[in-house]
Amino acid sequence: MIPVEFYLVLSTLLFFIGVFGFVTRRNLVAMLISVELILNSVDLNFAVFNRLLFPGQLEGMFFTLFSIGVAAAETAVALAIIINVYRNYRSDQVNSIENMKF
Amino acid sequence: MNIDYSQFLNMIPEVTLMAALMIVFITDLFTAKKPGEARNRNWFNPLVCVLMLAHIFINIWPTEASTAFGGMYMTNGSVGVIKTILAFSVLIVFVQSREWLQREDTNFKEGEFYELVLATLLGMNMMVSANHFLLFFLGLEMASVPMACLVAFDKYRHNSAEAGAKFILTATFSSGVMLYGISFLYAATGTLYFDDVMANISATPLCILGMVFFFSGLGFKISLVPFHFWTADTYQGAPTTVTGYLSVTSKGAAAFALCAILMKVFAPIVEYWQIMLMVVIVLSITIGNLFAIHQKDLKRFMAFSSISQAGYIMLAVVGNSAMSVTALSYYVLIYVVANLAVFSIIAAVEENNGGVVNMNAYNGFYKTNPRLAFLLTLALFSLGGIPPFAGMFSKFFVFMAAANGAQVTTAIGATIYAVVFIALVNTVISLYYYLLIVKAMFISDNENPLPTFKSSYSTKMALAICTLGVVAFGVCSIVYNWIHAASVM
Amino acid sequence: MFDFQIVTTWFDNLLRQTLGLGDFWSILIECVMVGLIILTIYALIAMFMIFFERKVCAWFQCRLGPMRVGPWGVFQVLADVLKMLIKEIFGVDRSDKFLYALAPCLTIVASVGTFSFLPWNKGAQVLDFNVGVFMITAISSIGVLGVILSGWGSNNKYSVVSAMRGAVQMISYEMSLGLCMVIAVVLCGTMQLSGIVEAQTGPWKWLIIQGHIPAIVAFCIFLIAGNAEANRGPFDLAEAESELTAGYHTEYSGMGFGYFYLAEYLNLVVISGLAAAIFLGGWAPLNIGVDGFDAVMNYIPGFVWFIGKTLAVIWVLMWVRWTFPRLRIDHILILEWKYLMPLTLITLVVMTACVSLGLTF
Amino acid sequence: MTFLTLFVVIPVVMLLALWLARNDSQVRGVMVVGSTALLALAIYLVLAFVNARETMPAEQYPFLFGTAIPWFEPLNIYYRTGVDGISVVMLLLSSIIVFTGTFASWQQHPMQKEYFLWFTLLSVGVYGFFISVDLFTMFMFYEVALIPMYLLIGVWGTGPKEYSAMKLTLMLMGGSALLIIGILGIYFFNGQFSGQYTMSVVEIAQLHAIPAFIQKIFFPFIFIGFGILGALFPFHTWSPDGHASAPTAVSMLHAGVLMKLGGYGCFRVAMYLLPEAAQQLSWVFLILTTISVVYGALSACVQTDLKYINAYSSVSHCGMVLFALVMMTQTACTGAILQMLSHGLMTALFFAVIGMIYHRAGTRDVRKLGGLMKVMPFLAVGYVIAGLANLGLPGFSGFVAEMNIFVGAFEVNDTFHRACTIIACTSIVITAVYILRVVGKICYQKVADESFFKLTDATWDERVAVGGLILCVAGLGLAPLWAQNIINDAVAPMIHHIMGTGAVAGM
Amino acid sequence: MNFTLLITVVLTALTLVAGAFVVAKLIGPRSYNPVKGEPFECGIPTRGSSWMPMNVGYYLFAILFLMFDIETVLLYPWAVAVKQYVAAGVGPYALVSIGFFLLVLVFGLAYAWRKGALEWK
Repeated sequence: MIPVEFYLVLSTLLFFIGVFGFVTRRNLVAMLISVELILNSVDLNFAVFNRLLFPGQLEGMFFTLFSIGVAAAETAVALAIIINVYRNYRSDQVNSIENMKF
Repeated sequence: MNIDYSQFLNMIPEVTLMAALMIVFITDLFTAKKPGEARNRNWFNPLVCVLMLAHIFINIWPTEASTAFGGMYMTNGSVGVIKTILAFSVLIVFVQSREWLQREDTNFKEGEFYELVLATLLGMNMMVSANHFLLFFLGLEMASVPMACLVAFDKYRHNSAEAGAKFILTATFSSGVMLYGISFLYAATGTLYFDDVMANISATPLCILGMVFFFSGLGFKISLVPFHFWTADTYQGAPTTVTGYLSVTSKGAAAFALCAILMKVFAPIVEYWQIMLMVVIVLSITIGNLFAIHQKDLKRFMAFSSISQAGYIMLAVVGNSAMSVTALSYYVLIYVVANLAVFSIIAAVEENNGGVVNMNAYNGFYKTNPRLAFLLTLALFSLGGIPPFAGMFSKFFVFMAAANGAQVTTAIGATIYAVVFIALVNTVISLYYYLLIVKAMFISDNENPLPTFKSSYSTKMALAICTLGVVAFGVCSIVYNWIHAASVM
Repeated sequence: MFDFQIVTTWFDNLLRQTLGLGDFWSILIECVMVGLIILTIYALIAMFMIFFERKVCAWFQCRLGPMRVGPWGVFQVLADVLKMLIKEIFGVDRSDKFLYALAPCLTIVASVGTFSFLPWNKGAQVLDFNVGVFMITAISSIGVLGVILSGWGSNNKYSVVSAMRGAVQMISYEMSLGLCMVIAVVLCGTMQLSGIVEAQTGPWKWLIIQGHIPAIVAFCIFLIAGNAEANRGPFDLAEAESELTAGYHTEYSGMGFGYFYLAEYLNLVVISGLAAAIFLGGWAPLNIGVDGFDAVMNYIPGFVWFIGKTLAVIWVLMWVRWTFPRLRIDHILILEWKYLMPLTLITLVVMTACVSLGLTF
Repeated sequence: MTFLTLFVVIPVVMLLALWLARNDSQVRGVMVVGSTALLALAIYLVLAFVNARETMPAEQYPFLFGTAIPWFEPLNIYYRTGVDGISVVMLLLSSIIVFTGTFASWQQHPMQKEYFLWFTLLSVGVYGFFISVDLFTMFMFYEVALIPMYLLIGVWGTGPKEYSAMKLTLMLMGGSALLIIGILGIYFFNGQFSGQYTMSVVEIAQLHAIPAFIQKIFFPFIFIGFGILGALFPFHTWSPDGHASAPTAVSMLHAGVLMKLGGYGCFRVAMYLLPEAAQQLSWVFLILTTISVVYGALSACVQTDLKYINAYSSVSHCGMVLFALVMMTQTACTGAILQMLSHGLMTALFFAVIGMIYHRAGTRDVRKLGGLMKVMPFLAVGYVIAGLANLGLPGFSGFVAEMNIFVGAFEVNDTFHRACTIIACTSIVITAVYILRVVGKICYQKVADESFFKLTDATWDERVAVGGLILCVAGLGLAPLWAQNIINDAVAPMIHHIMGTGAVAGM
Repeated sequence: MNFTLLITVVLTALTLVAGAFVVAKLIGPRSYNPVKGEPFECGIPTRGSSWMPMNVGYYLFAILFLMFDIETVLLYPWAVAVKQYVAAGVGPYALVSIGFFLLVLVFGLAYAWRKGALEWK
């Protein structure tokens, strides 16, 4: 059995890679993918905690399922909007869509 | 199998809302016109408003505290009150949105607007009623995903799509962060029920880390500093009506949910979140105010103003007592009427003058449109906390609620007073920039001010409701007493 | 009924006890064995299918088909394989090299992955997850990636168009495919493929009989959707050689093309096998409740039942392929979204109603 | 609910009537009727109060005509009214100023309707503040009175009006921010230590439960909060700018009534509710007020704008009010209240006359004016009378007040207080200097400009305003005793409360 | 064991690809000219890149699929449980509860249909 710490390290890495990507990438799709990484790390966390720490129940698994579903819905909307941004700006780079500034 | 559909009777607000949503959806589906088709649907907006009104009246007196679905869903008086307040704000938004929805490029998707708004409202209802992190998360997402569609509603205007992209990305990001926090709480306590989490939580690093992540995730939704980056762009780019909706309803629901969770779930580690909350509040109020001063675009301006208002809303929670919930709900209600009044006027001006949202254009506004200018002044005064308008009452009660938590003469009590003081100093700053608009309208000269225009009946009606609220909700103590009575029920 | 597990248990014991190998080595050897078996069967079936299709095609078109190489042309396929192997492999200079190379791998992984799920006999199944049906859907959707990446990676206009078409078609029909499996799961109460087949043993227990009307409808939908999933005519829009040259694999030569070719036929087998396993009882023999008849039927081994049913389904699909003309893209999408999807949903409700009210056999 | 509420109801009715009014004459009609009614009500109140006091001594009934209607009951916020001697004279003063202010702004253009709307809203705040004895309602009415100033100055003012209006509003609102902290502190700590949460001024004073160390924390907040409006030294800078930019009637109302809110609040809330802190911290504020008094007078000397002169004079005189209050003797405090009354009347007179002169001559610069006695004798006489009252000539109200203040101040028997008193006394001389200089320059020298000969004297409405104020100023100066009695009646128990509670005032 | 087998299967597939590819490389001829490296375009030189935006209709269907597929996935756990409902004697409840769910699904489909999202444009 792989100890829980290993999974934690993996999920933490995923999480921070996601955060880093979200902050540094300038491409909308890449940002979306970074966010998905974060969500995946969360899913991993829930599944692992459920399986290794609280094997008698299913709450974490259910949470994972729902979180996957919700993530897909979010992605669908985000993609639709990104396509729209592309149609308006002919670009999907954050830099080029900053019409609005401080 | 323990299945009993009578449990749905405990969630009448959701059921009626769902019914309204379905009626709107089906009606729209079979009467909607395609782009370019000349079909008149004047009756549609009134129908939706009447449905909403019915929904409010059915649920105006909150039901008694009860739970459903094995304790995942929970309702009590204060939850009922905030649901009514949210529904009320949606009603105003609907009334006010009519003028915008009559426009050529939005008219054919009028129905979608109502459906999406109702869907977000349903999500918010679930969110504030949640007693389990899963239901909470689902409600939150249900509130924020359709919201992104609303933000990007004017899809052929560049800023709207851009705002939508920014909103959905930050919303997803924030829910990711929040879920990460929840997963830590799950690891620490082995359950996701609020009550059980509370019973098992303790001041371990894991719990505190989970709380911080959770808090920052929800901080995004309420747009507290330092999680506010999306706010200005989104508010500016979104259609004005949606901005109004976003600024009051979504923020109010999230603030209430955060309040409930902090006070209920994280009660055992109150010292930690109090400090954190206070830092965030001070930052929000101050930074929101300082940035607002320089804005020339009214919607952007209101965005920063709303950031600082978020700080005030959360200030009530610092007190950590029953008074906090009441004060928060009351503040949200007042904020709803005042802010929606402002946005109604901005929207009316925008619609009638080809998209003008610049503050300079408002110079001399009083000379040409005295009534709108006057109402805008009232609303801004209310936002600034000037009596006899309702804003002052709500601010005062929030301060009272905060100071209520500082009764003992300890370091944290002194800190709370210091935070209240900073907030108070900031009301002066906020008054300054609200007065800048008043100045523009009443005092500044303008060669060619905005021409006199006649706003539509729906705008007038929305403004009438809002103004009535701004004037009466404070002075007539019955509103506050109603919220209080329901909250302690 | 013969249980193939006897063989596997014997082999396991052979390694562990007779030869006294440790956990690691025995599992390694078993895995290698499994891999070899899969490779062999995969290759053999592919070759058989190619030959079979040529013959069936010829039969439908009233001609003879390959006759020259070997008796009745049986060695024709071997020659073809050899030809393909010795062809030069070259790509496009300006292609996205990584995606270009990745695409066939994904296609083959999807095809081999789903292939490994087929229940050949009781206990003769490489993969048998408790979420089997679900897993099959998951793995088969990797195939879409193969199609779209090959098209996109080739940097060829025909390929890109074809990839988009293929992708939109495959994902659309995946809906119905998935829902049909849900219908089967409702009736069987398990997602494990072996469990599904097990539920169909006994008199009149084949799903298509047990679930009568909704199951028959679901079976038909499954065949249609599966045909489209496998990108075969009349749904072979992605290849559409008359308009798009060769579709998404235009730019693949030699074995590069060979992989897609292999995968296509194997997908056909997989779809038919699944249809046979899920709806027609898989290796379960035909029982009618009469003891003598049942005993005779049970005497026929499961392999035969399964292969027979699968071949029958394959034959039907080929019949369809060589009979109907190719559809247009909008027709394909309308067929799925406006007809098959609602029909599947209705079927699902009807099936649930039957199950919950006890109206099944 | 007693008739005190009418003080708020009448202006609110006026607001509604104004909102419905269609033209200027209707607006003026509403204002005349309303302000007359208020004046009559105030006079009736004085009479009723004097009558009632005979049967109800102040020691047992500090506030008369009280009501307490639950308002925000869960928070112990009541609508509580009640008057003692101080409030009574302040209400009378307010009514006089509102009445005369109405006539002084008879010709106010443009947007007369809006002008009177804000004007009336301001008076709602003023009246409400003086009749309430609940901390929350006091605070609320206080803020109601502040905000209309912004628009009144910003829209109808002169000179750098936007800047002045913003500065005034923000500084005063800053003061109210300090007040909220103080009010919260008083409410919660009183509740915590006495077990009875209440916002009532009377009850908090009676409970007297807040420990001294907490009082000392919140006292500065409240004293400075109200002190800003009372032109306390480092926080007075809004006052000259605001007054100079404001239109006539607004200056009248502001200097005449609004600044009194500050002094009243300092006495009623800060000192009355936090007596120990008042005693121990009074020396700080004594220094500040002394500076206020002298600095205001000296600044007035070097100004050339009539309004600025008067504004700095107001700083000086209002400083004197606070100065007398922190002396905390009965005579001085009575003097302080009298000074509020007197200053209110004469400053109003001053600003009214200055406004009228400015309206005609088009300038307020001392250097450009002259010989007005020949051109507009009525206004010039008014100006002279106001000036004389201002410098404390016997026979006018200023004398009575200042005499009380300084006599009372000398009663405090230690070097520090004596020194401060002596320094403050010099302001009398300085006041005489700047008043006489200006009066001489603008009234009696030869006419400065040929065009001045064409100017007319006061119209009838202006004569009503100026005449009424002169009458009051003279009346208070000649017969001060009736007012002094009323005031004394209220000051005595309060001073007793403040002084009877602990250590002697001192360093 | 199942997952070990899954990995085996995947490795087998990759081996198949790699093996055949290596064999082909070894025995196949090799030659090169620039025209050979061109993407095929009916015999004329290729103009422009092929990596360009496609008809938005494809994305529309992709997004529709994304949403419906996720909802179908949520059907699986329910489908497994139906028999348990029936065994517990509350079969009709299973029908009602999935009725709600499918209603939403159908509404979504109806919406897309009515709004013309299913038309190929």
